[in-house]
Amino acid sequence: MFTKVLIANRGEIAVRIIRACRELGIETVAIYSDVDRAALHVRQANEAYLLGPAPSRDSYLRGDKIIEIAKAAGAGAIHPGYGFLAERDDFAEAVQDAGLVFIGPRPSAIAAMGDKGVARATVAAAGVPIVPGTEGIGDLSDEDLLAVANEIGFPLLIKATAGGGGKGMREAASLDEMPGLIKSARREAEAAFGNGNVYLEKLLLDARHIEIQVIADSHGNTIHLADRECSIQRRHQKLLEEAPSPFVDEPLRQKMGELACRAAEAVDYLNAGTIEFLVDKDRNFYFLEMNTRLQVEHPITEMVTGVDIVKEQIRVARGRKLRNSQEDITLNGWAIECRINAEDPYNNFLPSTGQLTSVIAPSGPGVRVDTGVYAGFTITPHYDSLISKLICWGETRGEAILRMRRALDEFRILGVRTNIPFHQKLLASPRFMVGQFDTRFVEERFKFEENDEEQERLEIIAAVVATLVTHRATQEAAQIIRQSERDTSNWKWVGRWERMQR
Amino acid sequence: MFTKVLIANRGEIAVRIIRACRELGIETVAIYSDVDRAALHVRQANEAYLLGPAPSRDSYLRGDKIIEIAKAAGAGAIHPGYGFLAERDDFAEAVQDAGLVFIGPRPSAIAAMGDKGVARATVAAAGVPIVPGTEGIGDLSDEDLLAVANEIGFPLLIKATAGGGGKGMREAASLDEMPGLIKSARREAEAAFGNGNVYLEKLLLDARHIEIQVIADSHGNTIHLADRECSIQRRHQKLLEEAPSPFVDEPLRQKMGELACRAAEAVDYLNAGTIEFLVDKDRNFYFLEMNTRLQVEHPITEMVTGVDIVKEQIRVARGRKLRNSQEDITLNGWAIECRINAEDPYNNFLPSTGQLTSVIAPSGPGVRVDTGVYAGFTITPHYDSLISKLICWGETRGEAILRMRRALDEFRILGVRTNIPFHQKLLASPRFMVGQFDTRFVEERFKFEENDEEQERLEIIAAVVATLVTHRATQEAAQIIRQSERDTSNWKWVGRWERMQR
Amino acid sequence: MKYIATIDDRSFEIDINEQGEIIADGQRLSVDFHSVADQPVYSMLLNGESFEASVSTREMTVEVLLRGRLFLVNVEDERQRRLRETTHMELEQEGEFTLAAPMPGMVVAIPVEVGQSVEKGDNLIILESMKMQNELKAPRDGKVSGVRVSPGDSVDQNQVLLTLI
Amino acid sequence: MKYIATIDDRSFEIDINEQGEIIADGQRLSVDFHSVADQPVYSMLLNGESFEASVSTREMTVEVLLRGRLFLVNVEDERQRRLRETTHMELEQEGEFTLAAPMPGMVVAIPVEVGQSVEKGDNLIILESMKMQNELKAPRDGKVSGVRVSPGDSVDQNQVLLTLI
Repeated sequence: MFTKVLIANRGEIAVRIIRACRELGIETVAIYSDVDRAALHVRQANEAYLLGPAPSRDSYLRGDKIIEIAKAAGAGAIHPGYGFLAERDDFAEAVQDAGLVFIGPRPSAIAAMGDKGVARATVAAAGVPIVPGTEGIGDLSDEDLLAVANEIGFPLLIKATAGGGGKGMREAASLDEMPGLIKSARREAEAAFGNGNVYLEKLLLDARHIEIQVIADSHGNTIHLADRECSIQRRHQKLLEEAPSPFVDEPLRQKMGELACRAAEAVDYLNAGTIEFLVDKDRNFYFLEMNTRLQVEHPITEMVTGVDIVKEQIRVARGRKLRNSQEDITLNGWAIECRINAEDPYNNFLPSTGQLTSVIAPSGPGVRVDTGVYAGFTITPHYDSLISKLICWGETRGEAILRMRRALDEFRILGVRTNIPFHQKLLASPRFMVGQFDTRFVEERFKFEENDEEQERLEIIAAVVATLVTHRATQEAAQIIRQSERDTSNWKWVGRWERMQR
Repeated sequence: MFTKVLIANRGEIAVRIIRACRELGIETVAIYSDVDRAALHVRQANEAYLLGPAPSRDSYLRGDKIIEIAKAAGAGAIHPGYGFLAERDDFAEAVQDAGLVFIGPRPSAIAAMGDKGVARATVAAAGVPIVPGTEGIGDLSDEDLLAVANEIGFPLLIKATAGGGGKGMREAASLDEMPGLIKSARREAEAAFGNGNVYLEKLLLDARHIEIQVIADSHGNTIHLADRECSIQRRHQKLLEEAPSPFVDEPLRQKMGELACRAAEAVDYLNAGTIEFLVDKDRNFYFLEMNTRLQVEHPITEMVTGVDIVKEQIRVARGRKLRNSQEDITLNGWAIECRINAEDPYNNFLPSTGQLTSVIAPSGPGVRVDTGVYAGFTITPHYDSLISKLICWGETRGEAILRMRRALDEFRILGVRTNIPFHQKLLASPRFMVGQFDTRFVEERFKFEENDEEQERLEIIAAVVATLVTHRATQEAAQIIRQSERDTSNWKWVGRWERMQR
Repeated sequence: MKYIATIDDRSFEIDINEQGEIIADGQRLSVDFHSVADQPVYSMLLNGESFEASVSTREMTVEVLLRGRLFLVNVEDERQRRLRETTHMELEQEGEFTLAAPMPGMVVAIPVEVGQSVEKGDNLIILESMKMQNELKAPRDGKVSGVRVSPGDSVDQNQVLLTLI
Repeated sequence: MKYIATIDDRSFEIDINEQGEIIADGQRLSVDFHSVADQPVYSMLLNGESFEASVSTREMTVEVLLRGRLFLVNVEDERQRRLRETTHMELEQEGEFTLAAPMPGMVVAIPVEVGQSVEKGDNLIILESMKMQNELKAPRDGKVSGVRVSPGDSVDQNQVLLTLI
C-alpha cells in the first residue's frame, strides 16, 4: 500500500491534495515549473522537483517526466488533480504500466467518458437520457459536422470531445457561422487538451446545469453525494456553485442520483467522478458529460455531506471500501462556492497578472478558503486564472448567502484585479437570492454595472477618497510636509495629529 | 428591537462579533485606541470612533465614553466581548440606565458571579458542589486570608475575586510564602480588573479543568452546549482547548450539564455563560467559577454543536426564544483550538511585540482561524498577546489532531515570535494524543525542548540553512555578485540559473 | 485647498483644510484618512463612518475600488480647471487610440484590417492568455489606422497591438 | 567555500560551491535555496526534500526556525575558525552580562540587589507587559553588578535593566 504520493498538478488543488495526504500521514511529492519555484504547493510538500519551463506542454503536461520523477522519488501513487493530465487515459495507463497507482478511475473509464461522443452512446445504452446531438465516435470532420448540424437544429453547441470546463465550446445560431466557430473551438480545444476534435449538441434553453458527485470503490460499491447547482456561468465557465441545488427536490435528487450511479457503473467506474446533467424547467434531465476526476467545486459537497472527498479518493485508491453506504449520506445545511479569478470584471473579464502585494482572506465561522497563492506570489499568464475558492456554509441557503456576502466584503487582494465585485453584485441580485436562474442568467439577465441609490451615495465618497489621495500626492511632491518614515505610511491631519499627542 | 450594535472590544473577538452582526444584517460600531486605528475591527465595522490613548484605562475601559459614543452613533445595544468591561456589573447597569441593551447577563447575575466568594456560596446553596475554600464575601483582608489559610490547608490557590483567565492567581505551598504571593496577586488583579480583592481555594491535585457552555433566554429556558476540556494551561493561562473532553463520558456530561444549568438558574442567568468545573481522577467535579460572558474558546463548541453562539447571544438579547431545546443539541465530531500568542516559547514565553511582516494562515477543510491581525499590523505591548485562534474540526479526535498538526505546519507568522512551536510539540506528545493529562501537565510533565532523532536530523539541515544565509550575506557584502532586482529576492546558483535559461 | 472631482458627468466640489475636516458639496465633514500597511489601500473615517478603498492612478484618472464598485474619478484643482476650460480641453481622450496588450499572451486572430471602420464594442484582436481566448474590443467608434502584430505573435504586456483614429 | 557551522557542541563542515551543490559532512547534496517574497524566509530543496525556515541573525549567531524547532547556529569560515582557535576565543559570551528589556513594559519588582550572587534561572526582574507579569531570569550564575531601574519604572524595549558579572 503506497505511503508517498506525487501530486501532478499546481495551485490550489495541489495544496488541497497535499493537505489530505498530510492528514493521512502520507508523504507528498510536488512538481513545479520554473515560474512556480516559490508556489505554495512546493513550499508545503515533503519533496519537490523541477519539471521545466513555464508553458504547460513543457512542464505540467510532461507525463513521461512526471512518472520518471515519481519513480525516482519512490512515490507509490500519482494524484492528477483536475485539468492538465487528469482526464488523459494514456497518462493513467502509463502510470499503471510504471507500476504506480493512479488515484482516479481506470484508463478504460477515462477513455470511454473522455470521448464525449462515445460517452453519450454508452450512457444512453444504459438507459440514461442524453441531450440530442451527434452520435457515436467523436473525431468528426468539419464536413460531417456541418452535415448533421441541420438535423440537430439551431441553436446548437460545438463542444470539444476531449473537453471539460467549457473550454473549446462555442454556440452556433445558424449554419453560416458554423465554419468560423468550429475553427476557433478546435483551436481552443487543441490548446487546452492537445486534441482539436469537436462534436455537436442541441442547445437547451432555460436549462440548468446540475451535477451529481459520485464515488466508487474497487469492491463494487458506487454511491452518490447528491447534487451541485452550477448554472451560474459566464462563457461556459462556472463562477459560483452551490450544494444542494435550490431547484432539486428530494424525489428528483434520488432519481438523478440513481441514474448518475448507473452511468458510472456503465463504464465500470472507480474513484470520484461527476455526472453533469442539463435540467429543463419541467425537471426533465439529460446527461451532458462525465468529469472523470476531482471537481473544482468538490468542497461544497464536502461541507454539506461531511465527507472528505480527497481523503476518500486516496482510501479507495488504496483498495479500501467506501466508508459510507448510500444510506449514511445525509445533507446538512447549505454551501456556496465563489471562484475568485484574477480577472477584471470592469474590463470584459480580461485576465489580470502581476505580483500579489497583499492578501487578507476572510475567515471565521462557516468560511473555508482553498488557495495556492499568498502575498508576494506572482500570477503569471501561463495557467488558469483561478487564484482562490471561497466556500461558505450555512444552516440554510439564506445564512450561506449572507455569510458569503460578508466573507466577500472581508476579502482583500491587491496586485491583480479580481472578480470579487462580480460576486458581490451577484449575491445581492434578487433573482439569485430567490434561486431563479438558468445557465443564461449571468450573460443575459444579470446587469453587472447597474445604477442604484447606493451607487449615487458612494460616488461622493469615492470623489472624496480620490481627492484626498491626489491632495496628499501633491503635498508630498511639493514637499510642503516633511514626513517621518512612519508618517509616509500614515498620513495624518494636523488636528488628528495633535489629538494623538495628548 | 435594536438594529445597530456597538462592540466594546478590540482584536479577534471584536472581529468575530462584527461577523455575526453582518450575517444578521445588523450595523456595527467599532471603538479604538490611538494604536488601533488600522486594526481589523475598525476596518470592518460600519462606523468607528476614537476612544483615547493606548492604555486600557484610557480607552477600552472607559465605559462612560463608550456609552456616550453608542448613544451618539444611535446604537441600540452594546456587546462587551470578553475581558475589559465584559464582567463589570456597574458597566452593564450603566448601559441599561442609558436605555441601551447589554448583550449579556443581567447586572445582578454578573455581580453575583463576579464576586467569586459570593458565587461559591450561591451555587453551593443551589446544590452544586464547590472546591473547599474561603466562604462568603470576597473582600478579605490579608489577616483574614492568613487566618483561614491553615484551615483550608496547603497547597492552596490565591485567586482574584474579580478574576478570570487566571490573572491575579498564585499558588501557595506554605503559610510563610503567603504574604508575598497575596501582594503580587492583588497587584496583578488590580492591574487586570481594577479590583485587588482575592480569596483562597484548596488546590486539587491531578485535577482537570472542564467547563460547560450554557445559554439562557428571557423566556425561562436554559440549556447547555456540553463540555470543553481546558486542562492544557501554563501559569493558569489556557493554551489549548478541545470539545468534547476526552475524559467525559455521556453520563458525566449529562450530570455536569444539568448542574451547570442549575448554577446558572441560581442567579437568574440570561444569555451565554460558562461554568468552570474542576474534575478529579475519580470523576468527582467541583464548581470553580462562572464566566458571565462569551468565552475565548467558544468556537470549538460552535463546531461540534453547529450552534453559532454569538448570533444566538444577539437573538436572545433581542428577546427571542432559544432556537434549540436541550434535546436538539447533539455533538458531531471533535474540535480543538490552539491559542496562537505573540510569545517566545524559546525564551520563557515572554511576550513578543513588533510589526507583522508576513501572515499566511492555514485553511482548507475543517480549519477555522479567528484573528484580528494581518500582515502590516503592529503588535503593541498594551493588550493581551492572543493574536489568533486556530480551530480544527475532525470526524474523530484523531482526525482533529492530525488536521491541527498540518494546520500548525502551514501557519506562517513573521515579525513576532509565536507559541506555534509549543503547540506543534504538544500535539506530537504521546500523553496528549491519548488524552492523559491534567492541569499540571504542561508545567510538570511536558518537555518543550526535548531531544529526539528528528532533532539530530534537523540540526544538519539548520546548519546548512544558516551557512547558506551567511554565505549569501558575505557574497552580497563583498559585492562579488551583481544581482538584478529580481535576483536579490531570489538567489540562484550559476548551475540552477543556467538550467532555467534552457 | 479646493478641488473639483468628476465621475462621469457628476462633479463634486471638495475643499480640504488641514484641520481634519473637508467640505464636500457644501457639507462639512470630519475625516480621518489612513493608508494601511504601506499598501494603496486607504481606511477613511468620514463623520465616523468607516470606508475602505483601494486606489490606483492612471494618467489623470484615479481609480477607486469601494465596496465592490469601481469609480473612475478625475480630480483637478481650480487652476487646472480654469486652464482646461479656457483651452476648451476635453476630459475624454481625443485623437488616436492605442490598443496595448492588457497582459502577455499570443495573438490568435485579428478580425479587422487597416482602414476599416469599427464601432464601439467591435472585436479588434483576439488574444490568448491563461488558456482563454480574450476579445479586445474597440472603446469607441473609429477607423483602424494601424495593425502592429500578426496572428501567432507572442506579445508582452502593454505592447502596442493596434491603433484607431 | 568552506564553513564550519556549530550547534551547541556539534560542528558541521559545510563546503559551498556555486554549482547548485554543497558538501555537508562529506555528503554531496544538490541544493536550491530560495528566499520567499522578500521575507527572511527560505525555501530550500536539498536533494529534492523541501524545507522552509525563517532566519534571523543576532551578532555571531544565526537563529533558524525549522519545522517548529529553533536552532542557534554559529557559522565561521576557515579563516575565522583559525583566528578564534589561535586566540583561544570562546564562542560563549564572556565577562559582563547585560539584561535588556525584551519588550516595553513596567518594572513591578526587582527580587535581587547589587552584589547579590544569583544562580542560572533565578528571577532578576519582574516586568509587566501585555497584562502579564513576566519573570526575567538569569542566563547563568553570577553576581549582580548593577541595577539600572526601580519598581514602577516604565521601560522601553532593549533598555538596560540590570548587569551581571
